[in-house]
Amino acid sequence: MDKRFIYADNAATTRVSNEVLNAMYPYFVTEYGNASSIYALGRNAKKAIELSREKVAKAIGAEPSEIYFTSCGSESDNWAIRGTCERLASKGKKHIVTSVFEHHAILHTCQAMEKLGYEVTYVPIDKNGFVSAEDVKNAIRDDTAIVSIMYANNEIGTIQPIEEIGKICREKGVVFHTDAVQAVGNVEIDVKAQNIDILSLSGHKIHAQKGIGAIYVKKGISLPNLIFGGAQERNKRPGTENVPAIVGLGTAIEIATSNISEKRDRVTVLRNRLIDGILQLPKTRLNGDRDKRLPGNCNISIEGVEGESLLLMLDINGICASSGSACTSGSLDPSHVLLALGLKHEVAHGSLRLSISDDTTSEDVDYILEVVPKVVKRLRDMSPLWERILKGESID
Amino acid sequence: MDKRFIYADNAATTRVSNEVLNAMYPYFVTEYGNASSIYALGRNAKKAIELSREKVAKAIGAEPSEIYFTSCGSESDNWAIRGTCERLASKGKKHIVTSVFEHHAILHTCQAMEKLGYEVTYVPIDKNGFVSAEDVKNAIRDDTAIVSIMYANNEIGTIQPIEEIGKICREKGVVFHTDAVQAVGNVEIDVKAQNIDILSLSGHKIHAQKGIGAIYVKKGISLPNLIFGGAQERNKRPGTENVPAIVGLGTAIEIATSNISEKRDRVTVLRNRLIDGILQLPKTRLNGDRDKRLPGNCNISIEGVEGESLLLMLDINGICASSGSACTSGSLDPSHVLLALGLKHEVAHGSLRLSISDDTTSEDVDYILEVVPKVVKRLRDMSPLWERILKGESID
Amino acid sequence: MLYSEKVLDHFSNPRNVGEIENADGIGEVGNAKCGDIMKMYIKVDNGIISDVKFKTFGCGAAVATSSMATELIKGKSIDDALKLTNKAVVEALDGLPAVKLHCSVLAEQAIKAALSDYYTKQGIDPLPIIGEIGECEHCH
Amino acid sequence: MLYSEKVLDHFSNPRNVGEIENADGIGEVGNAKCGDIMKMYIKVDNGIISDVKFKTFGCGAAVATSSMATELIKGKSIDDALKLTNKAVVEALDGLPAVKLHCSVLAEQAIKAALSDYYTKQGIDPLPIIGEIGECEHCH
Ligand SMILES: Cc1ncc(COP(=O)(O)O)c(C=O)c1O
Ligand SMILES: Cc1ncc(COP(=O)(O)O)c(C=O)c1O
Repeated sequence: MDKRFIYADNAATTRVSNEVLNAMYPYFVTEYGNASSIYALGRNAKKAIELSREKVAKAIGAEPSEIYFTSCGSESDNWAIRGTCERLASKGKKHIVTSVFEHHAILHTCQAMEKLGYEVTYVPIDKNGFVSAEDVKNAIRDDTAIVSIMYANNEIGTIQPIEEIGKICREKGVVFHTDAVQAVGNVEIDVKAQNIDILSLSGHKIHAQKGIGAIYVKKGISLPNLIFGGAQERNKRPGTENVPAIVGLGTAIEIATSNISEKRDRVTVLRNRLIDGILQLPKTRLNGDRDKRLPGNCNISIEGVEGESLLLMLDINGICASSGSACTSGSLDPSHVLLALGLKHEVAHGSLRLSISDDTTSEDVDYILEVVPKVVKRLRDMSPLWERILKGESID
Repeated sequence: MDKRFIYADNAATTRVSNEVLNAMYPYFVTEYGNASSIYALGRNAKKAIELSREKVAKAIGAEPSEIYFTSCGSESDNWAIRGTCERLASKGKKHIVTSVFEHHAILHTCQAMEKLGYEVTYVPIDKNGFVSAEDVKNAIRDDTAIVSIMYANNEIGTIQPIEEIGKICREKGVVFHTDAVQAVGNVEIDVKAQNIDILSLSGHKIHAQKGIGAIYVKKGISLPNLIFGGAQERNKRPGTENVPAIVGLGTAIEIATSNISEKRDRVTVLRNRLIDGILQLPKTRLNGDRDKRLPGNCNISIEGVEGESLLLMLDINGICASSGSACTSGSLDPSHVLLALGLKHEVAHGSLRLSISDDTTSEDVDYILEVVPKVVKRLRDMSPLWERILKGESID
Repeated sequence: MLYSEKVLDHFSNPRNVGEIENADGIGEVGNAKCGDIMKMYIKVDNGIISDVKFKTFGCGAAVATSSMATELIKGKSIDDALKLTNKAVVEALDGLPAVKLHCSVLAEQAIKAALSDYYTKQGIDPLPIIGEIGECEHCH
Repeated sequence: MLYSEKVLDHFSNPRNVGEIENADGIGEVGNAKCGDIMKMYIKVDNGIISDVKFKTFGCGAAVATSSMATELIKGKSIDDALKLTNKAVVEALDGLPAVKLHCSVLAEQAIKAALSDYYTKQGIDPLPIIGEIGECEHCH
C-alpha cells in the first residue's frame, strides 16, 4: 500500500478552497481599498462586503442587517455572552445557562463572568452526547440573561435539539445563543424558524480563511460592543474591514450551504464506513450518537492507546487526525467533552477523531481503514496496559 | 495628460505586496493545518507563526515572548487599555492619561472606561500637532493606571516625543502604551530604549493583510484576556491562529523595517514636493509640523472646498486620497484631530490627506500636482463661499 | 456608505452650475460649519421658472441634490416647484445614504428660499405661501 | 508545542521496546489516568546493565524519553544508571516542550524503580541506595 496524504481533521480547520481563494485574490492586490473610503476602490470593497453579508445572512435565514463580521468564532462567542450580560445587567439578570461540553470560547467566557459575580448553570449531557431541552428549561430562572447551547459539538459531532431549546427560550423570554461554528454548512439552519437570537460562526471550518467569523444578532437586540473604535460594521465592530477574508467567507458559506443534503448523504456513507471499520477493533467504542451527528465526524475511543502517540503514528503514515487528548494545549487532562460523556480518563486519553469533508474519497477511507488497525496494534503491543485490559483487569 | 491611477491613501490601508502574498500563499492551500495540531501540517504552521513572532519582535526591539497576535490594531488598542485597567483595578487605579487626537480605537475605549467609572485626562496638542511630555507628566496622578499616547498621528502624521514620555512613565511607575499603528515601518522603534510597556501595531498599514495585528507586552506585565477561549497565543488570545495573515505580517514588517532610513529619505523628498506644490494654491495651510512627521504624510487644508467632493473629484481623475471630513463615517463633524489642532470647522471640512508610500513615483507626484489645482479650481468656482473667502469675509 | 450611479453622475457633471445675473430670486441655505451651503438663483417668467442655477459648497450628495433639484424645477411653474419635496429629489437620484438625506432637505429649502426671495422682491409676503423654511436639523 | 527531530525519531523508531523474560528488575511508574505509564525491564551482569527494554503507554514524549533513557543506560554500570537525571534525557533529546518535561521525570523514575526492584530481589534494601522514588507531580 502506497503512502498517501489524507487530511481527516476538518473539524479543526479546513483547506481554503480554490473558489474561495480566487474570490479573495483581487482584494489583496487590486481591490485593496479601505471599505470606508469614498473613492471607487473603497466603494468596491464596501460592495463586496455587503454582498458577502447577504450571502452569510441567506445561509442561515437571517437579514443582512443582522450579520456582523468578527475576527473568529471565539470572538463571536465572547461577544454574544458578554454583550448580552452587559446589556441586561441593569435589569438584574446575573445568570447564564450553558452546557458542560461547550467549546472553551464559551466555557472560559462563562468562567470570566463567574468572576464578575454571575452564576452559571452547566447543564449535563447524556451518554449519547445530547443536552436535554427539558434540563435547559428547568435551568432557566427569572434572572437568566442568556442561554448558550452549541448547535453541534466539535469533538463528538452530536447535533443538539436547537429548535426545541429555541422555543423554550422564546416562551420564557430569554436570549438564546448558539455556537454554530461546527454546524454551519453541515446542517440546515434557519434562525427564524428555530428562534435563535444570536449565532456564532467561523470561516475556517468551511474552507474560508482562518481569522474571519461572523455573528448573527436578531433585529431589536442591541449588543454592546466587545471592541471599541471606528464606525465599521455599523459602529459595532471596529477595525479596518478584512475585505478578502470577508469575501472568502461569503463565497465559502454560499458553497457550503448550497447542497447540504446531497453532500451530507455522500459524506455520511463514508463516515459510517470509517466508524464500522474502526469499531471492528476490540475494545473500542463510538463516542456520541451514531445518527444525530455531523456527517463527517467519527470519534472512537480505543483502549490501551494514548491519543497523542496515535496521532503521531498516523501522521507518519500521512493521516492528519485529532484526539480527545488535550496534550497539545498544555494541559494533561483529557477532553472535557469525553469526560462529560462519562468516559474514564484512561479511555478518554485514547480517543481518535477523524473528521472528513466533501473532499474525502472512498480510497481515502480505504487507506485510513488499513492504517489505523496497524498503528493501533503497534501501540498496543508497546503498551504495558494492553494485556491487562484484555484480561479485564482494572487499570485505574 | 493621460489619466493615471495613483493610490495616495496608504495611511488608510495598503496594497498587499507581492512578497507578502507569496509568503502567505502556501498557508491557504498546502500548509493549511491548525497550528495547535500535533501532526506535521500543524507543526509547520506553528513554526511559521513563531518565525513571524520573531520578526515582529525584532522589528521593534522586543523578545518574541512579548508579542501576541491579534485581529487588528483596534483590538490591540482595546486590549492595552482595558487589560491594564482591569489588571490594576484592585490597586485602586482608576485614571487614564491619553491625548485628544488619538485614534477612535483609543478614544472610544477610554469613553467606555469612563462609563465604568474611570476618569480620563485628555492632554491637548499644540498647533504643530504635538503632545507635550510635560503635559503628560503633569496629568499623571497616584491613581493613574495607564498612559496611552500614539506614536504618530494617522491624519497629520506628527511623530510624538515617545522616548521622553516613556522615561516619565517609567520614573513615575505608570504603564506606558503607544498606538504605533502608523509608526511601524516608518520610524525606528526600540521598545526597550524608549521605555514602552505596551505597543499596538497593525498589518494592513505596511502591506500585510487587513485583519491582522499584534501587541507587544513587556515581560512581567500579565495583561488579562480581552477574549477568552482556547490556549492559542499562550492562553492570551484564543481563536484558531490566522496563519497566512500572521506569516504575511512577519514578512511585511521585516521588509518595512529593513531599510527605514533610506526609504524615509526617498519618500520625504516626494512628500515635500507634494506639500510645496499644493501650498502654492492660495488659502491653503499645512496641518502638522513640517519636519517631525511621517515621511509619506501630506495634510493640507484648502479653504472654500469641501473634503468629500474633493475626494470624489480626485477619484474621477484616478487619485485615491483621504480627507479630514468624517462624512463617510456617518458623522457630520469634521475630524477631531484637525479641530484639536485649532482649525475652524469649515476649514477642517476642506482638508486633503495624501499619504504616499515607497511605491509612489516621481511621475505620480507630478500627476497629483497637475490634478489637484484643477480640481480645487473647479470646486472653488462652484462654491458660493469662495468669493467671500477671497474678500476676507467671515463665513461662519 | 454608497452613492448610486445617478448621484455620482450628477456630482461629476452637475447640471445648471453657476449664477444668474439679475436673478429674480436668490436663496441660500446651510452653513459652512456643518459643511454644506447651497445657493440657488432663479429666473421667473409668467409664473414659470425659466432658468435656475446653483452654487454649492458641500459633499457629493450636496452637489448632486442641488443639480437634480434644479433639473426638476427648471421650466416648471412656481406651484410645481413649491411642491417639490426632498423625497422626490432623493427618488430621482435613486436614493441617498441615510446620513446624506439632510442634503436633499437642503436642496428643497434652497428652492423655497429662492422663491421666498422672489416673492419678497415682488412685494408679496412669502410667509403665507411658502411657510417657515426652517433650518437643517442636522446642522443645529 | 514542538518536538525536536530527535524526539520524533525516537518516537517513530523507539529503541529497546519489549519485555525481558526473567528480568533482574522491573519497574513501573505513572498511571493511566494521567495518560502515561512506563514499564522498564533490566538485566544486570556484574553490576552492568547488560540489557534493558521498555513498554510505554503514553504520548510521543513518553515513548521518546523511554527509548532515550534505555539507550543511555544500556551497557552502563548501575552507578552510572542511578546518576542519570531527567535533565540528561531531555538534553539527549535536544529538549522537550515545557508541558512534556514530566515525561523525562517518569523515565528517570522508571529506571530507579527497575533498579529498586533489582536490589529488592537481591535481598538488599533499595531505600538507602536509591531513595524515595516519589510520584510524578503532574499526575497528582
Ligand atoms: C493610529 C491608528 N490606530 C489604530 C488603527 C486601527 O487599526 P485597524 O484598522 O487594524 O484596527 C489605525 C488605522 O485604522 C490607526 O491609524
Ligand atoms: C464549536 C466551536 N466553537 C468555537 C470555535 C472557535 O472558532 P475560531 O477558531 O474561529 O475562534 C471552534 C473551533 O475552533 C469550535 O469548534
